[in-house]
Amino acid sequence: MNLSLQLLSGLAVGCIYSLVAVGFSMVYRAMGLVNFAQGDLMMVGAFVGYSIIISAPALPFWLVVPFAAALTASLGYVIAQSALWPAIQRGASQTYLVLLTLGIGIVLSNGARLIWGANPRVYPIPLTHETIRVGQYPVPAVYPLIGLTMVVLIVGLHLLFTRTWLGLALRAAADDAQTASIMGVNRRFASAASFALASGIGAAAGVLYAPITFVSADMGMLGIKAFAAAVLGSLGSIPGSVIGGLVIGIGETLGGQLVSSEYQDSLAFLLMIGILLVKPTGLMGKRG
Amino acid sequence: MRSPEVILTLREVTRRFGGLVAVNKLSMDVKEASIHGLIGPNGAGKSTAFDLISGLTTVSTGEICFRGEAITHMAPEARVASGVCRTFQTPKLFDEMTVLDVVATGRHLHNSVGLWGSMFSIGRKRREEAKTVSAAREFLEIVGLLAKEDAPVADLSYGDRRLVEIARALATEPSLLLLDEVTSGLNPVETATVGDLLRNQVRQGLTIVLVEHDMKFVMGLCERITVMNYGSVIADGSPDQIATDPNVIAAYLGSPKDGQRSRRALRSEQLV
Amino acid sequence: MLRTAKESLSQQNDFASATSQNRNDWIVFAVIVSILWSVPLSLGGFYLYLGLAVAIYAISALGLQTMVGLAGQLSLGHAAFMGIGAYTSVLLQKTLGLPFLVTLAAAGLTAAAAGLLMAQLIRLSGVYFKIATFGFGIVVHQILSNWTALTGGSAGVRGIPVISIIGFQVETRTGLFVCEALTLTLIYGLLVRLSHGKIGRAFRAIGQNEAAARSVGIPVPRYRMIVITLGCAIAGIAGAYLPHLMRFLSPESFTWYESLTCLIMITVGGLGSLPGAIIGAAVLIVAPEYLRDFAQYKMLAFGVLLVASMILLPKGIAGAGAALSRRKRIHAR
Amino acid sequence: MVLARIGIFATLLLSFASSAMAKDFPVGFFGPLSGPAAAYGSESLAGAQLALEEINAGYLGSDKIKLIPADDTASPGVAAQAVQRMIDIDDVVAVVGGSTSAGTAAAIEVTKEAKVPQLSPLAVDSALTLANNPWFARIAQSSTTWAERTAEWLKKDKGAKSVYLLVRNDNFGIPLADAFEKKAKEIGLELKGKIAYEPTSREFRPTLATVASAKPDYIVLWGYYTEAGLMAKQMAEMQIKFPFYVGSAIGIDQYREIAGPSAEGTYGLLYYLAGSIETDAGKKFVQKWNERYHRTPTQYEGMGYDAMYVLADAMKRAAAKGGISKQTIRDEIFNTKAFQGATGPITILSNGDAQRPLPMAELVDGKVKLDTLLK
Repeated sequence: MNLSLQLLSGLAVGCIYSLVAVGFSMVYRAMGLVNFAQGDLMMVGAFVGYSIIISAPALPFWLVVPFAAALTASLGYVIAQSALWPAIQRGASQTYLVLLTLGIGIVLSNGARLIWGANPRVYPIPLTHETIRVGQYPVPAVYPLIGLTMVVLIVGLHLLFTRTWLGLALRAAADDAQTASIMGVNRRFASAASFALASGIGAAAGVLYAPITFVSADMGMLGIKAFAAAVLGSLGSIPGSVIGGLVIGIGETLGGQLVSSEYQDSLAFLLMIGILLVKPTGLMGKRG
Repeated sequence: MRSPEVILTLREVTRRFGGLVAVNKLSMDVKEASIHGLIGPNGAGKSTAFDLISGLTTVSTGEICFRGEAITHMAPEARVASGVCRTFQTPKLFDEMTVLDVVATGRHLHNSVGLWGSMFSIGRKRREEAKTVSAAREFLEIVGLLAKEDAPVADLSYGDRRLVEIARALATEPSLLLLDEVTSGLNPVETATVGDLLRNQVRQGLTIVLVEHDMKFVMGLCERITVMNYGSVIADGSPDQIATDPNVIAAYLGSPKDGQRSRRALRSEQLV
Repeated sequence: MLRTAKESLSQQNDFASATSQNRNDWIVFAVIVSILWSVPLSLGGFYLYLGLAVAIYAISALGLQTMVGLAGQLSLGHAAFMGIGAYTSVLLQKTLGLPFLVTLAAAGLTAAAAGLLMAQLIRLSGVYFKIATFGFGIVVHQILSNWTALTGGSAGVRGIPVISIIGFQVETRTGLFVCEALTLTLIYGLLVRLSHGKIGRAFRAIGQNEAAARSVGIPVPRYRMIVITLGCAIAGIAGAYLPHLMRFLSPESFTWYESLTCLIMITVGGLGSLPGAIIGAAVLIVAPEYLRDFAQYKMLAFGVLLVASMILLPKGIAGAGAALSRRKRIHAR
Repeated sequence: MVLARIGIFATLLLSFASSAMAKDFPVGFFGPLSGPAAAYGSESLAGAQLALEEINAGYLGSDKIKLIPADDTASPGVAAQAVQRMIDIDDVVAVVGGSTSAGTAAAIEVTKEAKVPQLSPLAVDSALTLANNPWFARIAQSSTTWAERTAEWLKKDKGAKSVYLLVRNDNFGIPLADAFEKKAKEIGLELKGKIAYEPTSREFRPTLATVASAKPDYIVLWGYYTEAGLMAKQMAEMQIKFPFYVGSAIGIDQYREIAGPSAEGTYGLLYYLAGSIETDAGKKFVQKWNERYHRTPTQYEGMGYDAMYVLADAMKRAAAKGGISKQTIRDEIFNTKAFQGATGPITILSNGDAQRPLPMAELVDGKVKLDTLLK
């Protein structure tokens, strides 16, 4: 089988990892916490997308993405406001925060299992099984949409953070609490808004990933690989997360043939640990 | 030549963070049993200098000598063992402990019980522990907080937290104490108490380096003052010399042209 | 320094009050240990079986509590070390026919060695170390599942040998329980001792503020390695008992979900509290038995319990109990 | 008159006595009722419950079975604890259960120790009956049988010369693959290659590319339906076309949903296929299920139903021979010969394995169609 085709699918999966990894990084920067529930928010987003498709079959797929993202973002906002902020305000330790987000992840995945059932769900839309031709290669029809969404979201985030008051405020709140308070930014709001934004991006990734595979309550485990991507590219850096995601996506697809598939999961983590030992702040990390 | 009573020497110590030079060729000598001030505007590199001396940050180039021995690459805990101890700009305590426990952590190196002893020894552990506790009490008494020994440190006022941190540092029985902005957040009465306490300790042989913003406090207490700006030393001398140094005045209050007015401002700050 | 007689008298009283916390810990120890010994043995039957499971997970949770709750070194792969202990012990018993006391020690030592290996990763800064412990757990699980020649692979190990201690064959549930309860009592007691005094204070200092701990001369990297190794060794000892409870050994008993369960145990019981770890283990093992009709909600309930206990009772069940008794004491005054 | 009176009195007395002697026999059921493997447990439980209704309506005379279900979440520790509780507290006379191999493997050690007969509807791992455990039997064939029948069918019925094996790397996939490999060698079916993949994998393109370059006659998968679905889907996307054998996944709706149109033409061996059993028992079951749930029963529902009946049948025979006890139930389970079950005639062999027809099926027009019933 040819290399370019594999590269394409690696790229597509890599985009999904990237989007989830961007969510990790945003939350880490804004709230200083590693959100172990990020993968589960992606899963919830994918299920929300499923429900939207079922209840409004006429809605075009590209509109499902923003709707699901908005709904999941609201869920993220509520989680941040109700569960995370009190802990952050109290100055809780990293250990505590990690455990808290793990707990939220358990609630989300098992809650989803009760709502949507234990069996995997497949988006009942033609897109799930359609292919298109790129050059001489057949590829799933959702790939271009993934690439496009990825570009739109990254450009959008860049504009948000550099051009808009909200984005500047969020950045200020993340980097320098004093400046932020001078700007009149409420840190609580800024944290929750960043978390909501990250949840929305995760949901978009989930909805776009669903047609490639299926949606199930244990889909959040994919988030752990996305976390490795974020770490690989340097946690907290959005370009780093994008690159980390693509590296893991392509590496997994190409590496699958080269190395033993029995130890695939181990290799991802050994790679991450190895890179961190050589370069403790990740590929895109600055020293110190 | 180093004079015999110099306890701490920094030779062209430099620390870079990426492209930024936080401390640039910092050299200074601190005399034994004196109070040495390290001042400068915000971001001058004073706290980084403390991190370098205490070992929490590694030196890029240069050398740090303590009692004539190079400690440049020594682990922070080893520096404490040899007699260098510090406090932090905002007090770093152990928030779930009581006041007595926090100060007792300062006795860590003076307690000979190890991991196994802690689990298996009966008599020695009890004796060592009693020594630790009574020593911790002595240092609490020095800062006047003995009455609050059972209080959780989380419940203390900001000023008391400072005092607990000082007691904890003193409990390590250092010969050199680095105090980072020890008066910030204290009221005038507390500041005066701390001043007396420090003078008293110096009289008993302790050497102190102060990073400080309160000019009155610094000028009144220090024998010698080093002034930093943008990572480099811009002046070094007695309080009087510093107060009249045009570079210092410029650094604190803008351009050298305004020298006269600035000097007055510096003086008036002293009078506050 | 001069002291008046009155002052020195008050100091002695103070010394008594400072050690009162230690005394309370031993009172709680006595209560927990007596419940632990009396309830399963007197109820017998299935309660004894539950007691066996609780004791194993309580030992493991004590190890995790020492690492996470006391010294703040979060491990997301704790079950892997139980697995290392379980396989070490059973394989040594089966292949070399070594007595259980030897294999139990070997289980602790092997898990300690693996823990020491993982502890080398503390070079990675905080967040990265946490995710590395997760990776470590995954790697161990995959090795247990795939190294078929040694571990029997995913099919598991059957025919678990009977425990024999200096000639005595431990064949009954009661006998096994006595072994486990002795181990638990011993480890709990040693950890209470450890948590008092210098070393315990140093661990707590590291957990609460690492920079400050270094500033008073605590050798932080060495202590972090020590506590990680210790916690993992205890997990290995707990793991050595697990195959004797289940009479079967499979890598599936040491997955990420099991690690997560251990974390929920110490959090629900109260982060940093040794009795809390035991209470947490008991709650997580016994409660589902009474809620069997709601089995499908079990993990959801655990998740909710975790989040709720972190938000509402940051110090867990043990912390709430302690706060309650403190309030009572104050009222009594 | 008097005689008649005595007769009536005697009948009354007898019926009173027998109703006083009528017993509720507690029987445990365990399987994954929650979590990712929940379908296996909950569907076989549903089948067992329908059987239970019929059994309690007089199959055992006045005796009844009280079913005590428990969730093992597919974890060995939870399974062992759940079964231990049934035995210690509920005092069950038998345990029906074991849907996943890990859960069953842990549970049989408990039932063996307590000397309680256990009958599994679904567990296939051949190691389970290799241990010579006299208290464990199953109505599902062992993985060895599944694999060997498949190899023979490929070689003889389909004329396949070479295959490529894809294996889920756990104790479901590995024993099946090993047995298949052995049989293939024996009958001269060439093995072009074998790849074991992690149960968490979702991206099979690299694997499939390797497989395709080997050009086998058939691709044989020993894995779960989710992976089967994704492989079929990704093969279609890569425009690779090989005859694909997916095992019991073929009977699962979600497999067809995930694979989409590419599921068409895949083969699989089922535990049971509704409509494939032409006996009275087979037809009656499908009809009853249709009346109740307005759909045909799944393979797991059929297996749960039959497991319950095999147990009840053994209890009936035990009662006829003098009394129901754990020991007699065990003996009679192992005496089961050509029991006419809904999933076909069932015989329990002396090692606890079962003999039963296995339907080989193909997906045609989105429907599972019987290819051959392997006896």
